[in-house]
Amino acid sequence: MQLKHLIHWRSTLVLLALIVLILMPLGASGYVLGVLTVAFYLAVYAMSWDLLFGYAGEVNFGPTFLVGLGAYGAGLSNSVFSIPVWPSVAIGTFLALVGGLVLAGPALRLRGPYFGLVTLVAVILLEKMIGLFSSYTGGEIGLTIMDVLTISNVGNFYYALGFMVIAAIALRTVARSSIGLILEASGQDPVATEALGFNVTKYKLFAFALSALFSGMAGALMVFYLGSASPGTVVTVFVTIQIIIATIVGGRRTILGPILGAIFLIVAGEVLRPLGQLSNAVVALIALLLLLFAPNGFAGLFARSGGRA
Amino acid sequence: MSILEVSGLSKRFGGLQAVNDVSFSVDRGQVLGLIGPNGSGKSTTLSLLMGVVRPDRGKIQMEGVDIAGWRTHRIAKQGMAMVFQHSRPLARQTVLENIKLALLPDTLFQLFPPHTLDRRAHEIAERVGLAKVVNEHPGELPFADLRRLEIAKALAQDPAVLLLDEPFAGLAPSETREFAELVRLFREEDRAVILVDHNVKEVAGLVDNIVAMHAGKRIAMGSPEEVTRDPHVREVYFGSSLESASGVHAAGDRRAQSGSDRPLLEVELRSVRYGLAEALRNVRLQVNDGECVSVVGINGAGKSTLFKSILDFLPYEGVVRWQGQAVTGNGPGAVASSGIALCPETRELFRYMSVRENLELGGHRLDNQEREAQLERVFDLFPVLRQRQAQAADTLSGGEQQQLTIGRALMQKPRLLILDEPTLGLAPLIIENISEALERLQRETGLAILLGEQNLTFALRHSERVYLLETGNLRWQGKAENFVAEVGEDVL
Amino acid sequence: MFQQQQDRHFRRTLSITALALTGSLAFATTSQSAQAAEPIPVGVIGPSAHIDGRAIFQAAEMAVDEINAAGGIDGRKIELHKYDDQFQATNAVRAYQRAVQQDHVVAMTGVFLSEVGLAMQPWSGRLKTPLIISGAASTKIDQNTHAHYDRFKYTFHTFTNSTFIAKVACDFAHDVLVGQLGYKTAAIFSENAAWTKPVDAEYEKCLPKAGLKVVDKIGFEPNTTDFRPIFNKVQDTKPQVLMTAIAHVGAKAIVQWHQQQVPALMAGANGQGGSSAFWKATNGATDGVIVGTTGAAGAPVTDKTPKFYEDYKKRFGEEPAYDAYTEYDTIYTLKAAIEKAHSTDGAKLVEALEKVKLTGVSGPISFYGPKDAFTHDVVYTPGVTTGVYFQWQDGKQVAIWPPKLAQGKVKLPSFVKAAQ
Amino acid sequence: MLHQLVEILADGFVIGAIFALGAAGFTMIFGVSGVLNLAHGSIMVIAALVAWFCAEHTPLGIYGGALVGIAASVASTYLLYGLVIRPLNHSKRIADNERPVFVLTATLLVAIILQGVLDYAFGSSPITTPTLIDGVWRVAGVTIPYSQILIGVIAWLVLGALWYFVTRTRPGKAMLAASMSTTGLALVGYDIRKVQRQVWGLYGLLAGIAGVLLASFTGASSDIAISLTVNAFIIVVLGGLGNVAGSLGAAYIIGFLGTLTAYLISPAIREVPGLLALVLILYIRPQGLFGRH
Repeated sequence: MQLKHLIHWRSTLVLLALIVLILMPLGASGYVLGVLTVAFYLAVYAMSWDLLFGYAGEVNFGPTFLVGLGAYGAGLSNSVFSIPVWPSVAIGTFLALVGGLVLAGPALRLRGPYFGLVTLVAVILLEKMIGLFSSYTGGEIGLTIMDVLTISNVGNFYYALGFMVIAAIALRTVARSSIGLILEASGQDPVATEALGFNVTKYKLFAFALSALFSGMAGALMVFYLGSASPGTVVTVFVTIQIIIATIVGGRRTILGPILGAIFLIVAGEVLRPLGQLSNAVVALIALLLLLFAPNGFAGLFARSGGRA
Repeated sequence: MSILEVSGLSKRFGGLQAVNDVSFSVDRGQVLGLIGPNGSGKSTTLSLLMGVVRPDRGKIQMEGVDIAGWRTHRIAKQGMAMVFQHSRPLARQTVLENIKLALLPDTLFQLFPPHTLDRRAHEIAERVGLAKVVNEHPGELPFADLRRLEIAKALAQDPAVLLLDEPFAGLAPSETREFAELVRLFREEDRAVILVDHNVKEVAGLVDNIVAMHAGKRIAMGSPEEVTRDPHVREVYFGSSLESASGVHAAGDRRAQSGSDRPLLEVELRSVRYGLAEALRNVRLQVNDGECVSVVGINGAGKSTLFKSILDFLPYEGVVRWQGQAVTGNGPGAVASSGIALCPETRELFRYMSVRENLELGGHRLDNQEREAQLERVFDLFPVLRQRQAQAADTLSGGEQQQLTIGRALMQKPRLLILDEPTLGLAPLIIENISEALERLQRETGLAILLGEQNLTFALRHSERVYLLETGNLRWQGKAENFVAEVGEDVL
Repeated sequence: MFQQQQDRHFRRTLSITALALTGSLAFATTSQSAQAAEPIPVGVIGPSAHIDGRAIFQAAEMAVDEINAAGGIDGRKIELHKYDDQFQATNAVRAYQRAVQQDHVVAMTGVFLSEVGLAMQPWSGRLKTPLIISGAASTKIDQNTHAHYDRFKYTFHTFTNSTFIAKVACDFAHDVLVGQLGYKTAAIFSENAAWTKPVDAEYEKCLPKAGLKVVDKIGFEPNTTDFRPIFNKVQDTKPQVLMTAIAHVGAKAIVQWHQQQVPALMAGANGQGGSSAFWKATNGATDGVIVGTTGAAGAPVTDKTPKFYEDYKKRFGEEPAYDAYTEYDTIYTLKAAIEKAHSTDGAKLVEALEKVKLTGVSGPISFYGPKDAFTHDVVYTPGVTTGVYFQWQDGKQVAIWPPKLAQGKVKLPSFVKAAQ
Repeated sequence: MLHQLVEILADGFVIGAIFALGAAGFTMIFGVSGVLNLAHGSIMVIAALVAWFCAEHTPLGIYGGALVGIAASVASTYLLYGLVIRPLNHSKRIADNERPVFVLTATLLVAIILQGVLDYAFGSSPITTPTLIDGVWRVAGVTIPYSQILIGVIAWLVLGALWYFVTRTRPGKAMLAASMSTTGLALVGYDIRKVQRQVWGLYGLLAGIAGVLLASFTGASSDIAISLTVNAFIIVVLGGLGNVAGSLGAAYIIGFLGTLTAYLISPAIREVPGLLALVLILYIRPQGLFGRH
């Protein structure tokens, strides 16, 4: 039945949405593609975060710790050590993976707000490190990265789209698989889950590793799209906030929801651009109203009510 | 050789020796009852067996392997399973998926389970009586089905040793019988079962052996008959003995003195719900001026729910009248101000504040002089509070905290004092203190008392009338002296 | 039962998909409209919540209005598109894409944060649309353009880069601090930001030449909130002057310098110090601070400067910050280039910009070529493109250097010691 | 060395007191309503900016401006409570065990909304309110501005007043008690909703005063809101959630640790030792330094 679900999901969502998205470059301007490209990367951050937060129940305030490690790992490899693009992406991803395992350590000991605090600290420390080693990292203005995936708008759009689709399939598969079930159980009641014979530590490490893998890789790829990496684009709390809003607004524990949330967030930001600095506030206000009146997000709006307590 | 042999098991939490040198063993096809009053250490013992808590000392040998200190999931794989008293099933998954969870292998390398799992899950659901609701979500299930689900999950692991933590708590009699049938089935399947419960009576017909615990120690072991007869056990449960307890009828005399039949509190609850579960139905209860009434019943019978409803902490269908006036919907603050003081089971002290500050807050509506006078009375009643008056509440021992809770309630100068499980987990000496204090209060002030207790000795000793609550229903009411004759040891 | 569940699931996925589709389609179609016809669209970007960001927008507006009032460029009006980057580089990149691909601007101007400028720089090549940076100082921008000319040639820089900022400061120090006040020691007081590194390096080289011994180097994070520890340390080495290189750090440093009565004069590059809003933000604590900027209080840096200053002050009710001068010049530079190229094509504009020569309100403007180390930065001519140093005296900016622009002399704050 | 010590003491004294003021309210709110208010810093900044604006642009002057700033802070906490927290706490669409996450996210969103609005209204450039008095006090080779001493004194007077209020007066005690057990307070006859409203008001007052003092001591701008929130978060976790006295101690530890680092090592890494200490303490005592059980 799980497998059926998966095929079913592929056949409807992927076929319909994907076809339109694939055809999009035919009709849309480079600007629209550019906006969606960024939205796709944000969607991967949010999906990866959803795996940890929604399924494994980890209050992770530091998704950008992982994103930042991936981005800077890749960026530094390329700009300082002149390593080509794809090996650099691999290095960044690996660095994020290590970071994910480091973050999993406290997660196994601490719960709730305490763990959240540690992740917050991790982000702040990473930011400080970038500042301290500014001769390599460029400090607050960041790195300029010469290599690119491609300079074509369409090409970048397809890279991001393809990567997002792969990430979505992988994360959704895991989330809907046995592992997802066990993760969700250990998020809800770790003791009872252990008593069922599951090594909760193992699953948490796996969840952190997977989340780190995708968010790190997304960070690395985005760096080669943007042509630069700076704390403001991949590390600061503001990026974390975007990730959290995208997930909550889209609908937690759906993996698909965060995609909708991320697209909403970026697109709404662009549509509201004429409002200038108030645009962020308005987006946040919409999100807040959603939270108050439709707590399950976009995905929840379309799920039939009932069936849930 | 026994499948499980426990020897010298000990665990200390801070200043509390929760489990003290406990030994027992259980064979395949045997049911062992672990009984004792609340706080006696039986749940901790189960946690130690399952590896949820690491033992300080002692051996837990399972088929010859010492598993003491192992991590829970390894113990589970060794063949032990546990049904937790409070556990949270996956709310967004169906009952079937919840059962399938328990059937999954502990591996990262199998994303989707084989189809045989589905059949297994259906079989297990069938066996525990969940066949009709396999596609429902846990949130929609009645309480008994949730317990069934927990048992199903444990069963799914095909355990050699099954630990059941109070499996009958909160169940209706017919459901209790069904569950007992399930336990018998486990025995027939050659599993060893360890079952924790409060009283002997409920499990007597089910278990082969009983280990009775008190204050972390094993106080008796043997067949149900042996343990029931054991004087030590009887004393723990009944104080001296039931007969003598209900014989102490100073209470009746007292009421004669105050001579009042005026109803102070009248409760008519049609229904109280927590979400979908109905916790109380059709409970009518009355407390007269100066009278002491107790509501007895085991854990989960609905005593706390009743008291919370009276104080308007919970929404309910029905009406509560105080001195003839309906107070329903007034809010807890207003109800409390009208002269009802509740000492909740959770105590709800202001933990970082001093004893004196806690008491003063209780008497915040009194003027200074009156408050000082009342403070003196409370200190008289509980001298230890006078000594400890500058200490923060959460540095007190359990008994002192209980006295403080009562003291704070008394500072309100209530006309009715409601005590929810005032003796829970307390040493006999402290219980005696509290007992004396209550007697004094009644004698000197004519305070009406509504007592919620599972400690029958204590309840019968103080009350004139008794209500027996069972799974949310009022099962019996009457004079305390008739309790033993009419209900007797049935409830124990 | 299963069927029903699958149905429900199907319906749900379908509706989510529908939402995603309609959302993106609506977005795609709305963004197709608005093709610019007659006017020439020009972009300006900056953080509108910041003193210097606001200055960029206001100066651009003023220049555009003037040009349009005078008949536009070859008869075509300029249509100004404003973009708020909200200090975020990704935001700025998206805005740049929108500007070029949606609003069809012929060039993007402005940029306050170096971080934002460096993030936008690669995109100038990809979008093939000139990016003329008027606010960010980082020397890195020019070095990048030099190193990767083919890709980055679309980037220009109308604000003198950090290295030159330091050179000017040293010239000022030589004339005023050493020459007039007789000071002998200085401490470098700079925020740890990318734009200040070349400043620090240059300060260390040229201050001793100017006659000031560098007795201390004080660096601090741009988001430092408490400067007391820093001023405390300063007093150990007893410098007579604090040579500043600050822009992000605003009111806090100045206010605490004033409150703590640090006995050292504060002078040098100071990004926010040129605006009267800064006087207000510090409640006048900035009194006595010497600020190096592009123009000040009507000091005739060029013959155009006083009029610009007066007009700006009249129109917006505040003094122009440093980047108001450069952004104003940027719009005129762009105008000159378009007129020269007879085209708004990006590549042709680059060629024209490389040849442009005009006098702005911040000084004469022409750009270094591909072979120069600071490619496409505005050409620095000692003694000419010096900007101006002024001192805040009772709420007024009094120009004190260069001599030909000086309106007054330095007045030491009461707590600052004069040289013996 | 001596003058450095004096400065560290003087600085830590003021910083600690300002932190403590902000954190005291933050932790009480957690106790009373279970809210970890991520808009905490924004509320402090509202007070600071409004105070500065009124002092600079209206005839109210410094003191009048400060009062308006504090009033603005109180108004915002009430609005936050009434429009966001209460509806979320009573929403039937949210499962009980998920409520804290929703409240946390909601306050985060409020923080962003406030940041945008503040940027729009006041700009993001840092401001400082006018000094109350000019001049410096020179002692042991150290110059300490009178205004700093005054800020420290005011902060401590307010802390003293707070202490007096919550330990000596009836409504104050009730509020403190509410932060430990709202049920307990209802049991002794208080109207909890009223007390909750009062605590939110008190919180607004404390955050407002802290914000105004901060504006005068180190300056304020909308972009420091997040770091102020993080700071308060760290302090109350260290002090034990819901423990007012504990957060006072923690505020001083963080304040002095930061000041020591700034003076002895570098202001650039001011927060780092505090953060590391926090991680360490969470490992050893997950319930916080002063938290119990």
